[in-house]
Amino acid sequence: MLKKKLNLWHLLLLVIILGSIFPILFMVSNSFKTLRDSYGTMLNLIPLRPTFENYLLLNKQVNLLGLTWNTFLMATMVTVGKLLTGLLTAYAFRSYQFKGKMLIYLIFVSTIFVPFTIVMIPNYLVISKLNLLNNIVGVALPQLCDATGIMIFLKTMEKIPNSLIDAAKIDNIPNRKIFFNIVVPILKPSIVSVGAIFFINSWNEYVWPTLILKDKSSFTLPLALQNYISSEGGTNFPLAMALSTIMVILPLIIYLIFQKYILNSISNSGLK
Amino acid sequence: GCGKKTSASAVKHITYWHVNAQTQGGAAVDDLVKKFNDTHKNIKVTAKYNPDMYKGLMQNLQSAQASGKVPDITQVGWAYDNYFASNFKYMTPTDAAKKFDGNNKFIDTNFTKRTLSFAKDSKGKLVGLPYSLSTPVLFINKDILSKYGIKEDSLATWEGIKEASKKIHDQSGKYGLYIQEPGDTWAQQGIMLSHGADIQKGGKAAFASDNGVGAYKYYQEMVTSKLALHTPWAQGMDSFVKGDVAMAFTTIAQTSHIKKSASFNASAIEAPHFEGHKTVVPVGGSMLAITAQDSEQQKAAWEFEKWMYKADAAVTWSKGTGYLPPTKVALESSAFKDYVKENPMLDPAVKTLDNAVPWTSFPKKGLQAEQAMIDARDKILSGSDVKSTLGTAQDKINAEQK
Amino acid sequence: MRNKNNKFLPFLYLLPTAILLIVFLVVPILYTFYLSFFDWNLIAPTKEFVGMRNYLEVFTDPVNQKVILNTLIYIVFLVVLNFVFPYFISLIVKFFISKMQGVYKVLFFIPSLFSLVVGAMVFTWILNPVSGPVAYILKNFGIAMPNWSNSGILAITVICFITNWKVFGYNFILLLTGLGSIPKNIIDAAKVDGIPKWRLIWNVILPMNRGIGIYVLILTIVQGLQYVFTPINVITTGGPYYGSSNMIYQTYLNAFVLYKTGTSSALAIVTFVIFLILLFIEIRFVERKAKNYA
Amino acid sequence: MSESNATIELKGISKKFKKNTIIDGLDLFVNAGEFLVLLGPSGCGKSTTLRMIAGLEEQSSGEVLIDNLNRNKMKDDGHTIAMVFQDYALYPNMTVYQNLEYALKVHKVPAKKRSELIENVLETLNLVKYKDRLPSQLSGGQKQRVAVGRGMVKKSKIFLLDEPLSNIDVQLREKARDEIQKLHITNQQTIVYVTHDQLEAMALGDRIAVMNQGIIQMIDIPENIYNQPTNLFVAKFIGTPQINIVEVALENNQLVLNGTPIMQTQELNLESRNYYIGIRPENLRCSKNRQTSLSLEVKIENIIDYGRFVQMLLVMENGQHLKAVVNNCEFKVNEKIFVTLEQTTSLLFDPATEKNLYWGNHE
Amino acid sequence: MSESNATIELKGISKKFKKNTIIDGLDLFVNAGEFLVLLGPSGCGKSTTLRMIAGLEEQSSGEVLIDNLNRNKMKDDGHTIAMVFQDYALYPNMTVYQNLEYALKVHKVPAKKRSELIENVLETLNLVKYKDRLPSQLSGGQKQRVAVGRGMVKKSKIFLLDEPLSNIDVQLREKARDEIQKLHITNQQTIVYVTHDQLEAMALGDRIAVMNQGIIQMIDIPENIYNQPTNLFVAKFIGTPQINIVEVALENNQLVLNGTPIMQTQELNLESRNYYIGIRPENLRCSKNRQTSLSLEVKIENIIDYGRFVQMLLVMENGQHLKAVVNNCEFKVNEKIFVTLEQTTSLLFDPATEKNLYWGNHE
Ligand SMILES: Nc1ncnc2c1ncn2[C@@H]1O[C@H](COP(=O)(O)OP(=O)(O)OP(=O)(O)O)[C@@H](O)[C@H]1O
Ligand SMILES: Nc1ncnc2c1ncn2[C@@H]1O[C@H](COP(=O)(O)OP(=O)(O)OP(=O)(O)O)[C@@H](O)[C@H]1O
Ligand SMILES: O=P(O)(O)OC[C@H](O)CO
Ligand SMILES: [Mg+2]
Ligand SMILES: [Mg+2]
Repeated sequence: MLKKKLNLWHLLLLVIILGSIFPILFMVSNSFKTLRDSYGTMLNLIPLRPTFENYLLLNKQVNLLGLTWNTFLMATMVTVGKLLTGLLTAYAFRSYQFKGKMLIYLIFVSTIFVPFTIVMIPNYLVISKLNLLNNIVGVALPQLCDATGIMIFLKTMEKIPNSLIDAAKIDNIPNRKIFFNIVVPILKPSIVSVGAIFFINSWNEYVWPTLILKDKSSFTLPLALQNYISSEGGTNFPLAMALSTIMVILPLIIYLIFQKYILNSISNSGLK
Repeated sequence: GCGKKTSASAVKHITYWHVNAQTQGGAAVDDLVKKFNDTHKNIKVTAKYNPDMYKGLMQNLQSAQASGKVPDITQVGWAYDNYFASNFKYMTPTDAAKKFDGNNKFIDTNFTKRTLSFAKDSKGKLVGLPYSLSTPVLFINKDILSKYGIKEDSLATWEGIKEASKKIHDQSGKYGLYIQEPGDTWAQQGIMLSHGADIQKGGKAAFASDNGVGAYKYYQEMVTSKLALHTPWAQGMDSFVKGDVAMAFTTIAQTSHIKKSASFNASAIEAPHFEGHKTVVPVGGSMLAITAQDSEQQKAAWEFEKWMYKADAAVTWSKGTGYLPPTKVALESSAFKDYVKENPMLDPAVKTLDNAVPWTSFPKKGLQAEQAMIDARDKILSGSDVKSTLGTAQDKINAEQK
Repeated sequence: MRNKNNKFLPFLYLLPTAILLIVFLVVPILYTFYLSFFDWNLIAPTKEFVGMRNYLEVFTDPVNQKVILNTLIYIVFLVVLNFVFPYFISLIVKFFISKMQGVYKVLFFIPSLFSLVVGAMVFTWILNPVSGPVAYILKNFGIAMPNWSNSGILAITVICFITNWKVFGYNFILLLTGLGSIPKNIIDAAKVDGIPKWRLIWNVILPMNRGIGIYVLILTIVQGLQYVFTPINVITTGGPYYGSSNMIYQTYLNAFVLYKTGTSSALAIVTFVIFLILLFIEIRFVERKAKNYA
Repeated sequence: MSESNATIELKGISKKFKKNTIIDGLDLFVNAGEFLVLLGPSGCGKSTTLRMIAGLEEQSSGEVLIDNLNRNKMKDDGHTIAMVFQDYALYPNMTVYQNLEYALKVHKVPAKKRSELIENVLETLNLVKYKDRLPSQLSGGQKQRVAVGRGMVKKSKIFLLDEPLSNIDVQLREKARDEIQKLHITNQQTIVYVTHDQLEAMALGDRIAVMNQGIIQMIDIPENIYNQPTNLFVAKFIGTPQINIVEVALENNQLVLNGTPIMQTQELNLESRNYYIGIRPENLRCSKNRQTSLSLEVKIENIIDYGRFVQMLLVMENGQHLKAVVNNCEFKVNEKIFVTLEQTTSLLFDPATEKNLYWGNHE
Repeated sequence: MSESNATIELKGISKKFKKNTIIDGLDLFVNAGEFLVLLGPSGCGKSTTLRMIAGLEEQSSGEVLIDNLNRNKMKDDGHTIAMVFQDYALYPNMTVYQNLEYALKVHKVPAKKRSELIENVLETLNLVKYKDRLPSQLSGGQKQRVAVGRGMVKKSKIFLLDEPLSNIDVQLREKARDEIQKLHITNQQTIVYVTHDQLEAMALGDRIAVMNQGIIQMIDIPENIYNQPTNLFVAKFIGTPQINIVEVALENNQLVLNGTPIMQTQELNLESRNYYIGIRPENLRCSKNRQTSLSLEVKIENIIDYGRFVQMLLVMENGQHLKAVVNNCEFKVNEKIFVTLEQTTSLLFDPATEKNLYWGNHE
């Protein structure tokens, strides 16, 4: 009786896994089909005539290495920025008492609730005034801080016992060192997991970079995808899927490496 | 560039904005620009691709204007003709010819009156030079048609298409027709025009006439009786390419995509008309406009533009995109003629070009006007009354034209 | 021992964040607020002051009314798909199965690695009502797939499913970890007392996990409405006849397609106010603990 | 009152976590209405045993019988067993009253009877005025009482308590202990009570089971545990300061410590080999002068006056230490004194098996 | 070794948290090299006091002087004070060795001297083989030793310890206590040691300061704290089982308990009114037969045999309870016996002020 019930739940979970993985398999398999085959044999998850043609063509049409490098640089900048500002801000909140703290904290948190459409135009103007159009720095700059990071780090830091900081104070360790030698290492799991999430999200970012990056040489991978989705000329699905597959490689590697951290401390680190 | 004046002043850098994705002639643009740069040591052109077609380009231009960093030469979709003219600073081709050539010869020899009329704003001013031309055509799945014994020449009229669709639908359950549904009503305007309707008359919207209503009623009925598929553009074309729809009324620019992806015998025929009327379609594509502000830049842009209209450049462009070449010379060049022979699907478009009219573009709040027509189309296809819907849309547009 | 510049140090730490937020968030919001009182097309040299007209339009224009209604529908769907559903599954995984938890966690999360553009593209193919794999399979069973892009409500459903594909794993992990911090002995205590599991979940577990629950709920709404932007843009562009548009997309449409910055700004501000109300709820229930830092 | 009390029987229970065997072949019988204390050092398997009785943990092998019925086959309506968890495990979102009420409500005890039962328990535990508070608004001691109350209110046949007083300070603890004892007297439930505090064990248990490393070392009434521990472990674990253990040799009917004879063994029937002598600190007889020829001379290294008693750290000539406890101390640090060991108050262990040899009297 | 030891002086210290006054006008002087124990119930302000000495908490008013210098004006190079925190506060990302090394490194102690100091401490505390482990890989007892070691390695003049043994079980605790005492003997630092465990306090302190509600109730050597508590609080707080307190009336030079005279008071110079008598359980003299005319008849309600001693719960005729502790018990539950209170082992308190009246001898 008990055993039977268990199996039923597993069945449901299995269905969910199929639902989430099928589109991915579909994507990968079509990236190995020709355009004609992809229309003709859509249901075959294993291509009848597997071909590398799409990947080769991609490599010819766009500068894959350059795109990847741009995306990587942009995502790295955003990630490092968000982590640093997040850590510093959280540390200030965690360790000091000052007037208006709650208010400032609330203002910071409320930024999560700003719809991106509200700031899109003004930010575009600022970036262009700073002469940063077509520059990944221009994409990264407005995103260097993030309230989610602040919240998560603050909540993790709140779990560091006061006495730990006090112990260092007794020993007259300078603040800067307390931060880098004690607080940051303790937060490592959340830094890694939050950092990985930041990186992956930034890696996949689409709307904002579209506004800032016009020059093909400054494109990130998701923007290059637009080359293959065109209403007028028709979408070249296999090519787009090949690019999508390439696009997910790095996030997948990061995920596999830091999987333990990511799965255990997305919220373990706080958010409660 | 203050440091090395000598070499810097010798080479003019200009930027060219276009909408051509890799699937739609992006490579041809790159190719042309490279050729130009190789042959012109004192001008360096950088091409910038703008995603999301003419709308996307217009957005970018908007932001660029707001930030003061405009391109020097840019493609402008026909639908944005008036909007562009009234909101952006540009140099007319006429002025450029006068200023840099001293005469109008280039324009006169290359373009027909009809072609030039596409690029004029509501006041009759030439805004840019026509660059890509397209017309809607009817793509057909010959396999399906022959399976159900349908003759191609019965498809010259919309009435014939309806009958054919019925046959196909009754026997196979498949859809007979798909009419493109992008973020404009270009194809729908073609149907109305081919039913003797006007889209505008004397600067005012006039499509809610009996003829206009009749054309839309036809369209609505096709959809409600499941003879025609009603779905976004990309999905509709996918269904055609997969053989689930027998005919597709869409732009000639889809040619190469259809050719590459369809595994059936695909072909194209001229845009149909209603019985008792003749085929009239709005022209598609874009013009090139000079947006450079500095006179040196304008000069370089003009030079680049003229080079792009050279016959072989125009044919390269045409081959890469599926558009028709804009100049008389190119259209009649043997290179293009050979190309059409290899790709017979282009033929009907070339023929239709003679029946093409400018794409209606309202002088005031043109974008909102287009949106009103899109909204009307969507409403009608979801089943609302044709006459009153078109009437409302027409009133709305006209209210804004005052 | 006592640091002389103690008083300024925290502000020094806050400075980078503060500058970034002011330049890229506070000022833009104020600017948008300012724009919401004008009629402007982004490039015309003059802006015409129109007072509250734009706001009036937001609430009286039938299209905007429809969009506001859609937004509510989106919220309901997003909450069900991206909150209730992952919550249910995380309860199942936490309390009703003992094996394979790790495997499920790892696999569920994978779609979060993908861009929504990719997701939207793949799903338009898979869910093509006439020619997609799903339609073919259904056809084999004699079922005709509804032409979802013709119906606002179906389009919204499909779009929500697409974001669900991406967000499910992430929310699942968040909620699961929240459940993980509930002391095991409470569950044991209930077991000894013979209390049925679902009853315990309803009476004890859910109330205990309320903090993270509300956080995820609000995130689901606020981020969800922005997430669906991409699939809307790629698949329906808001259609049919604004049937799948929401306030965020409509803001974008007004700004960058119709160039009605005034209406767009007013919509953005109204959206923001709605979000602020949600924020207020979040503060009441989730940030309550932070109050002792005041 | 519980309808009737139940016996608990563990038969050859083993428990493995992954590859670690925590408990190996444990047998235990608890009589109906008995108060059994499970005592042992941290990590010895006490909680695990209790959890197996409660059915929260499945044994790897063996059987758990409740009233001679297999635990796993029993249909538990939640009335048979009540359990108090080491760390309270109160429902944090429910008030004290609701915590006590919850299980009763779920099992559809009529409202009237419910409130009667609860009021009763609240009164007994002195919790009436806290009944509307949430657990987070209670002090540790109050929480603990609520946890016990939640167990009490069920009037179950079996009541399991896992170190229910471990988080409470000495003064409060004494009181709580008294209350639990009173409870047992009135309700006569079968109680298994886990602790690592020997004083608690001695004060409460009808019998004490001393566990170590998953094995029950001894199970008996408290006096015997203290006075007649079966082996070295039990002897050392019970009693503070710890029992003194010295190694001696049996030579010529005398027990000899480093060459010095310390005890006569004429009447005993023992082999001549090495033994351990165990003597509790309070049984060392200390005096300024040599009492018998067998008295040992030692030096006082340290004296701690705990008020009620005085503890001395003594060092023998060979450097080994002994601890002695006296009520009043007339000695000074560094003074040399004499200690005498008597056979009646000493224990004899086999160094190899560590078993108590009972001076050869019983085996 | 510390270069020289330092005195600590608190002058009229008060501490408020928001509106709650935790400490109000506290004065305390700790001699150079002294081992002072701060003892008091949970929440009485012990940690707060310690933290103010360490400079981690600012007093609301009053002065903290270290070697007669104002604490806040002192330039601390991190060498004056070391502190051990109740919850270890080990840097979780550093190994044992690194934990000990960190402060020295930051303060640029030369590598050679550093390693010498650390090796030394590691050896003293028996931690050598754990030196490369992270705190998470240590048991509670080992962590505690590292925490103490981190304080020791600094060789500071002042060493503050906040309940450093509170998380350790009885056996280990006894050992750790011995080690700390040895340390004090060799290093002679000025030590302030916080605990709520009275046995620990008695075992370790040169003097004990008993605190309650932010006020030092008594500060004296351990014997006096136990035998001559200044007030009822101290008397009750020290000693387990708790001291017996009975209310008596002075009538005709006799102390009378519920009409029964229990003690003669001829020689004393006391008013005729009500008093409290305090007598520790071990000082009640119990016997089967009436010893003097002043002996009280009581019934034994309960006997708990703790092995080393036996505790009896006695009930008087009026229902009041007394606790008695005897070494060996020849009595039985429900038996009636006699107890005798002697003036020399009893304390006299004023019921109003709760002060010890010392039988009128000192005031
Ligand atoms: N889930 C588990 N997985 C692996 N080992 C476990 C698990 N639960 C308990 N153990 C191990 O089993 C042993 C016995 O644990 P148990 O909790 O029964 O000890 P205990 O006697 O109750 O100790 P304490 O007095 O500290 O509560 C310990 O060594 C513990 O580490
Ligand atoms: N930051 C603070 N804010 C408000 N009240 C506080 C704060 N720190 C301590 N207190 C209060 O001050 C009182 C004294 O606290 P302190 O930590 O000194 O007690 P303690 O004697 O060390 O107790 P324990 O033995 O439990 O550690 C307590 O009632 C506590 O609640
Ligand atoms: O022919 P095209 O590609 O310019 O497009 C015509 C219409 O814009 C289609 O929407
Ligand atoms: Mg346990
Ligand atoms: Mg404390």
